[in-house]
Amino acid sequence: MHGIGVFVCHCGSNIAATVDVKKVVEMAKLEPGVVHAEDYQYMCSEAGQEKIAQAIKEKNLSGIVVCSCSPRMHEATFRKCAEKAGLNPYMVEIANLREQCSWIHKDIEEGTEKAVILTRAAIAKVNLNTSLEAGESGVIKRALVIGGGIAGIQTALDIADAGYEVDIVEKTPSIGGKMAQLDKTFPTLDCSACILTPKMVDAAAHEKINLYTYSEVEKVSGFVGDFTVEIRKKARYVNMDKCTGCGVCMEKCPSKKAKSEFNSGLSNRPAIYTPFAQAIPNVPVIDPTQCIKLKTGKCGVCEKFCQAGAIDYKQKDEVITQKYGAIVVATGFEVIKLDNYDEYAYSQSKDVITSLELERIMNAAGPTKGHLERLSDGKPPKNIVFIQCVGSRCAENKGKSYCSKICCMYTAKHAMLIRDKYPDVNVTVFYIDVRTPGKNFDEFYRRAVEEYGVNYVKGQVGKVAPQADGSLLVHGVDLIDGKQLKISADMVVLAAAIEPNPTVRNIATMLTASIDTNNFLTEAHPKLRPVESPTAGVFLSGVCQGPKDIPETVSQAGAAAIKVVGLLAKDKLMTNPCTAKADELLCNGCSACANVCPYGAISYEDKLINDHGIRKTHRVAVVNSALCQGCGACTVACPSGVMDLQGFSNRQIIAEVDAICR
Amino acid sequence: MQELISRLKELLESGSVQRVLGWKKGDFTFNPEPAYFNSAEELSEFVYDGFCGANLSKYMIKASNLEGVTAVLLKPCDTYSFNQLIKEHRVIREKAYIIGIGCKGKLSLDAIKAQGVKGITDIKGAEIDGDCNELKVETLYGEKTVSYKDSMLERCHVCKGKEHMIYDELMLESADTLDADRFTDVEIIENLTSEDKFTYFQRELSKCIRCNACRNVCPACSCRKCVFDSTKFDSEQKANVDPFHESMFHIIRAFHVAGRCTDCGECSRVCPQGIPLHLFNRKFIKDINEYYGVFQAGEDIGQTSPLTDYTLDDMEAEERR
Amino acid sequence: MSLTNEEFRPKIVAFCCNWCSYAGADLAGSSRLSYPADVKIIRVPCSCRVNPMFILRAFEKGADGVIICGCHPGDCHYSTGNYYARRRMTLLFSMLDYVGIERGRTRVEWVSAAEGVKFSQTMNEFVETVRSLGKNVRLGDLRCKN
Amino acid sequence: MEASKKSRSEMVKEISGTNPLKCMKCGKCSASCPSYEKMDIKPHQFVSYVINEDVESLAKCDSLWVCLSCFACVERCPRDVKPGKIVDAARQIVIREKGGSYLVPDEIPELIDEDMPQQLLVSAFRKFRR
Amino acid sequence: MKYSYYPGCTLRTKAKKLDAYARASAKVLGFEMEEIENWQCCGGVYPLSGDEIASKLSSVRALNEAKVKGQELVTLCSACYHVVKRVNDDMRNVEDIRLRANNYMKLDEPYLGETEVLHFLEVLRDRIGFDEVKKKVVKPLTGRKIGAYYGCLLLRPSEILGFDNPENPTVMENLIRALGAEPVIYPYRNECCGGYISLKDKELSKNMCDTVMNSAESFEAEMLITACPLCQYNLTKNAQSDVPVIYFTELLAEALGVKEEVDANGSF
Repeated sequence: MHGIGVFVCHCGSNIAATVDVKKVVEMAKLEPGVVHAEDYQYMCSEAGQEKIAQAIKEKNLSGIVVCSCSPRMHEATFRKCAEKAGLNPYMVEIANLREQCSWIHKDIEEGTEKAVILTRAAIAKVNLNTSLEAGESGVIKRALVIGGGIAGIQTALDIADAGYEVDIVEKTPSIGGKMAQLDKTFPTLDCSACILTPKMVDAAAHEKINLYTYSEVEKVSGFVGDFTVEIRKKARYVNMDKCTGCGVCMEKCPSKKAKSEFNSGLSNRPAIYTPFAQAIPNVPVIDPTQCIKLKTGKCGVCEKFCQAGAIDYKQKDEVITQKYGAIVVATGFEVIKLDNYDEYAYSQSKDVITSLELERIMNAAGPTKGHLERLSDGKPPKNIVFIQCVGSRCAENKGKSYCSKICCMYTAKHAMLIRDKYPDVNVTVFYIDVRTPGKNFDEFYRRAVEEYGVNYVKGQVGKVAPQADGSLLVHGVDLIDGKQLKISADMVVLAAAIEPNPTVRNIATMLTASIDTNNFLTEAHPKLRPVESPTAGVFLSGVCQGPKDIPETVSQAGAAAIKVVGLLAKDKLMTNPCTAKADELLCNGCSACANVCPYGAISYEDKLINDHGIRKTHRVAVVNSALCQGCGACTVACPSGVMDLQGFSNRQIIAEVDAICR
Repeated sequence: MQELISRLKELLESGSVQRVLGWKKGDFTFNPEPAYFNSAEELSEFVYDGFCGANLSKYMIKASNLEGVTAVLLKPCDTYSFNQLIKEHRVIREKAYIIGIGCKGKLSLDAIKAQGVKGITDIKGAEIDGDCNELKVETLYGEKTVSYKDSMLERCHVCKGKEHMIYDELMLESADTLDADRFTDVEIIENLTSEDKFTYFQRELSKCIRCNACRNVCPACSCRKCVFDSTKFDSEQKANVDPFHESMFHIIRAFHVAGRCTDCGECSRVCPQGIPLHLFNRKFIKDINEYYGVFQAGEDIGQTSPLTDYTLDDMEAEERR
Repeated sequence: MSLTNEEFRPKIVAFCCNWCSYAGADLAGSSRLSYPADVKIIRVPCSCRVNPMFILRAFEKGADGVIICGCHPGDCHYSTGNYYARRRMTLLFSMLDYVGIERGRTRVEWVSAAEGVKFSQTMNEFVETVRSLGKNVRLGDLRCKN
Repeated sequence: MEASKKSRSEMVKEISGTNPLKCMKCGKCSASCPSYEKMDIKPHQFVSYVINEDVESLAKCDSLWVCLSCFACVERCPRDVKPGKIVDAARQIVIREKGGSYLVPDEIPELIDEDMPQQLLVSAFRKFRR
Repeated sequence: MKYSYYPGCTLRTKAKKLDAYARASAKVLGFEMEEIENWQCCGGVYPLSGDEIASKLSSVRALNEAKVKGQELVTLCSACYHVVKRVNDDMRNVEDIRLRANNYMKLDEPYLGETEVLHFLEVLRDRIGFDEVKKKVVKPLTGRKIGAYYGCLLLRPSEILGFDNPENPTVMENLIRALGAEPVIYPYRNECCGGYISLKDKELSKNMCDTVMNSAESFEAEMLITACPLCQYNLTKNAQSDVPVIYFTELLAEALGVKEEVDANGSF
């Protein structure tokens, strides 16, 4: 029995406003194979789905077309609905009447005409649909977290607490990330280290968590439930099992000229170092670009002083291969380079600093031991100017187009802390907008203004001019007063934009996870699936997905963890049945398809084929449907067209083409 | 020539090959045809001269399924096709004993006729042992002499060289025939206006009678079922009035063999309507050479075909000439 | 531009990969960035799924322009699909140029899921180009009419 | 009236080739402008005037004649709005309309001094006159 | 090495020094500046309005002449550099201007922006190299503290001119270093001097010049160099300062040992 049902959704007025849905229904009824057509206010609602289910049962439909929003939105919903009603879920096609019709057209006649054609194409396709059965594949009960900042740590802890093994891969020598560099956190002003280090210790001590610090992901293959990952453990030149973390080596190291990454380059560190005192693991690494022994063969001081005998100059990088069921990206951010903002004299004056640098200056473990000092002459500043939105909210050729989101709040924090500790210091903040949506955020900002007397000026700074006397003349504007301002400051702090860690591009490519034009990882759905990548089995945690502060990062980290746990808790995964399939009766066995398959899913077998009564052995292509991801590259490479893609077959697509061009 | 026949006899009699795949005499001196020779006796019909243009490599697809080894005579250009067929697993190397034979250029009856010769009954001077300078043509209107060179197939003027890409043994001398650039004609068309290009191809393709000779002879068109005979695209050959396949047939065919076509020229040789079909294939070859680096199908079995390969910085479609 | 061109509504088939360009089209929609209704999108898993047969078929059936949209090179959901598509389409379109099909009727554009604006702009431009070329008569029949 | 008002602001956009809607009202142009004090309509306000289609006021303002075309605002504008170009466009509209010139040749003798480079006069004429 | 040379109006009159010292220095440095024939004034300011074509044609003529000779086009005056380079950019990238200019000019072959426009300072930096300049110095200016004044025309808009970092330029400082003197880096070296506004509004221009000169003085500059005749005029005439402002070519000629020779022959 063959009969197609067509269900046209109004989507409230989203579709119905520019598409005459009744007309679409009438026209659909005229199409071959259609035995039922109706419209409804909200097809995705329970009542709408009930209508579909009822029609499937009553009219014994063999396939349905739902004319609604994008299939990326509700295809899964309607497939489930069909399945419940006893129809194979792959006998469902969606005509996208909302995103690709009603929302972009204004004229109702034009919209309706296009809607009819789109519906017709979907009907033509569904006529050729075949029932597909999803296969099954196993799940490896282990997760990988890439990045060991607060996002990665929190995700790993939550997954581990649920009872699954987790590996954290962190490219620097210690976990902790950017949060470890912060002094205080808004809006509560807790000490960042005091709340982060216990979590770092928990992660290190957790029996289910395994840390690969000073390591990088090198290669990823496989698919959801069964990823194979190669991790490069860079040579530390220190034996992790032997090292006791006494720190003598760092003290004795004669090469102390390297810039401390942890202190944002504001202080020096030895060639053998841990990034900071509370580093985890508390095992130093030797920086081969700085170590005299590794560069010249002479020195060996650290080896001499190490009582544990942990120094090993001959250590080599090690590549380990591990299997995972799920991968979480938590690669975080960096502050942008300020090369394009020389009007703020960042490169010309030591007293023009970024907020992250100020963070280190304010920190007791920082380069100035927590004293607020000018880096040029060590004098305490009297007038500090903060400049907001440096490199954020720019035109594309000028900087980052997005709002970095955290700057307004940390600037309020900095201003407040400075005014609290040094009441005689004048603090001026040039702002374009103060953005404080968050619990207790605006109150926090208001306190900076009302209780701490921070001078907020609506306007921007055009130039910072370093003067001969060492002061900085800030040329700004007060848009409210309508005045140009020239403020003599002795320190200027730039709220530089943040950008995704540059390594994320490479990682995204390895994971085949998509990234947007700003290098932020794309979520599977911006509202409904914010912690999942569109690539199955890959999840997002922290700033790699978009700018966010610590509380938001931690919530997202937990959300990513629960998604991972939900995946790892399954014993079997249903695989996408829209895979390639060769017609073995006609396959030439020419190998063109295997050459283009990115998954190695195609192999060849010699098969005895009965071709019109003549039995012959032929070399034919066989697709491993567990490996095939359904891209279709092979289908075009095949010269005779015997390789086809289920769900997107040649005939189905040609039927759509014909329906559109009719 | 006698040497070749002796060698073939020897191979057959010793049992090292089961059969010979070569050419046998036709009704006239100028139309020999491919044939199997199963015994030394049958070799009396064997011929190899300037009219044996047919590329025998495609026959090896069937011969690979026959019992025992087949001795196959391959001219230099035919070996490219044979290699390509090995690469695509269409022939079995071990089932072939390849005698690479020399070539002094292959002749085209059309080219002879084009020199104003009519009513041909016999042609002498095409023997492979001869010097292949002149052809003596007997016609209903008397004997005429034409130059061998002017009577060659187009493909021989742009010969890929007289070196065999694959063989078990070599026999007979070759002579160089290359005297033209193979992309000249393509370039001429490329430089026409869009309108003129269309007019040109419309005129040429309107001669097509869809006899499928080009497809059937093509060594790259070896699919067990051609897309034009298959139901998989709703593209099977329909009534002759349906315009689709005339307009698209040759483009699709050329695309299907792109990166695999060795430019053996058989399609143009066999076209009863004289359509220069090689111009399609050569356009793809020229584009591939220009855009992705020089590639000759069948030269090296290990090389990846340009259409199943890519580089990260390939040019964009919009950047094409 | 002549009056007939103004009135001429071309048939445009757009093949969009599911992961980037189809999502880009969705974004154009949710951002209400309009483009002509002449464009009809066919969803394919990847630009490498687009068989030249589909394109020729579209032209045969009366399409006036065909555009292929996929992820940006390097961003393919399947890692490499668009690289193959890029070669195939370059060669196919070059062949269509060669037989005299106006260049403006075919196009490849990489549109990411974030590029709703680009999707809409691309479609507006493409439709405009095809509209200026007028109806596709050449591929309709290379043989019969003379 | 409405129509002509509109067309003038469209003209400014067209001549300047800028899109005032890109402005986020940060004021960096006004912070950078060396002629700010002399301006009755400030650089950032120029953008709003065009958005509000009030080119009349721009045509009457003094700012047109004190803008130096030094491009500090163009260079530093984070949104690539290029306020300097808008000022220049407004100036163009004024001097193209009869009698709009800010400089007439008769004035020159009393303004000139002997060290003045040609460049000065040429530039001034180009900027202030049609 | 030969370059096409576009002197511009002022270098023929009030700024003859800028020109003469440059030619003499070029000879020492081993390159020649071939003045293009029949050049016309560039207009002094780049016509900002996108719809104007006539005021761009003189630049196009000069550019085309250099193209015909197959030479790069060198300018000395900041304003000429600014105008000619921007017009060239239009000819490269703005279809409408390119079309209309070519329609008007009726050249044998359309001009599409092929010529490379260089400022003399760019020739020193990118073609000769400051290391080479340094080798040719016979009278090193050791011990002198000299500030560079860039003004606006050389640097902005950097997107099109690409001359140097618009907010922290270095080319003249490197030249000063090569000549043996110590560059004085002060923040207002890229701020406007008031330009042509000095004609009608002396006071405004004066304020701006003072800002520049005071800043340079506070950093102990003994002298400023510039590439722009208008800047030279304004800073000398409209600022209350005794610090001399000279053309960079004069300084160059001095260090290369050809200044006296030029002074002797010249009639400035």
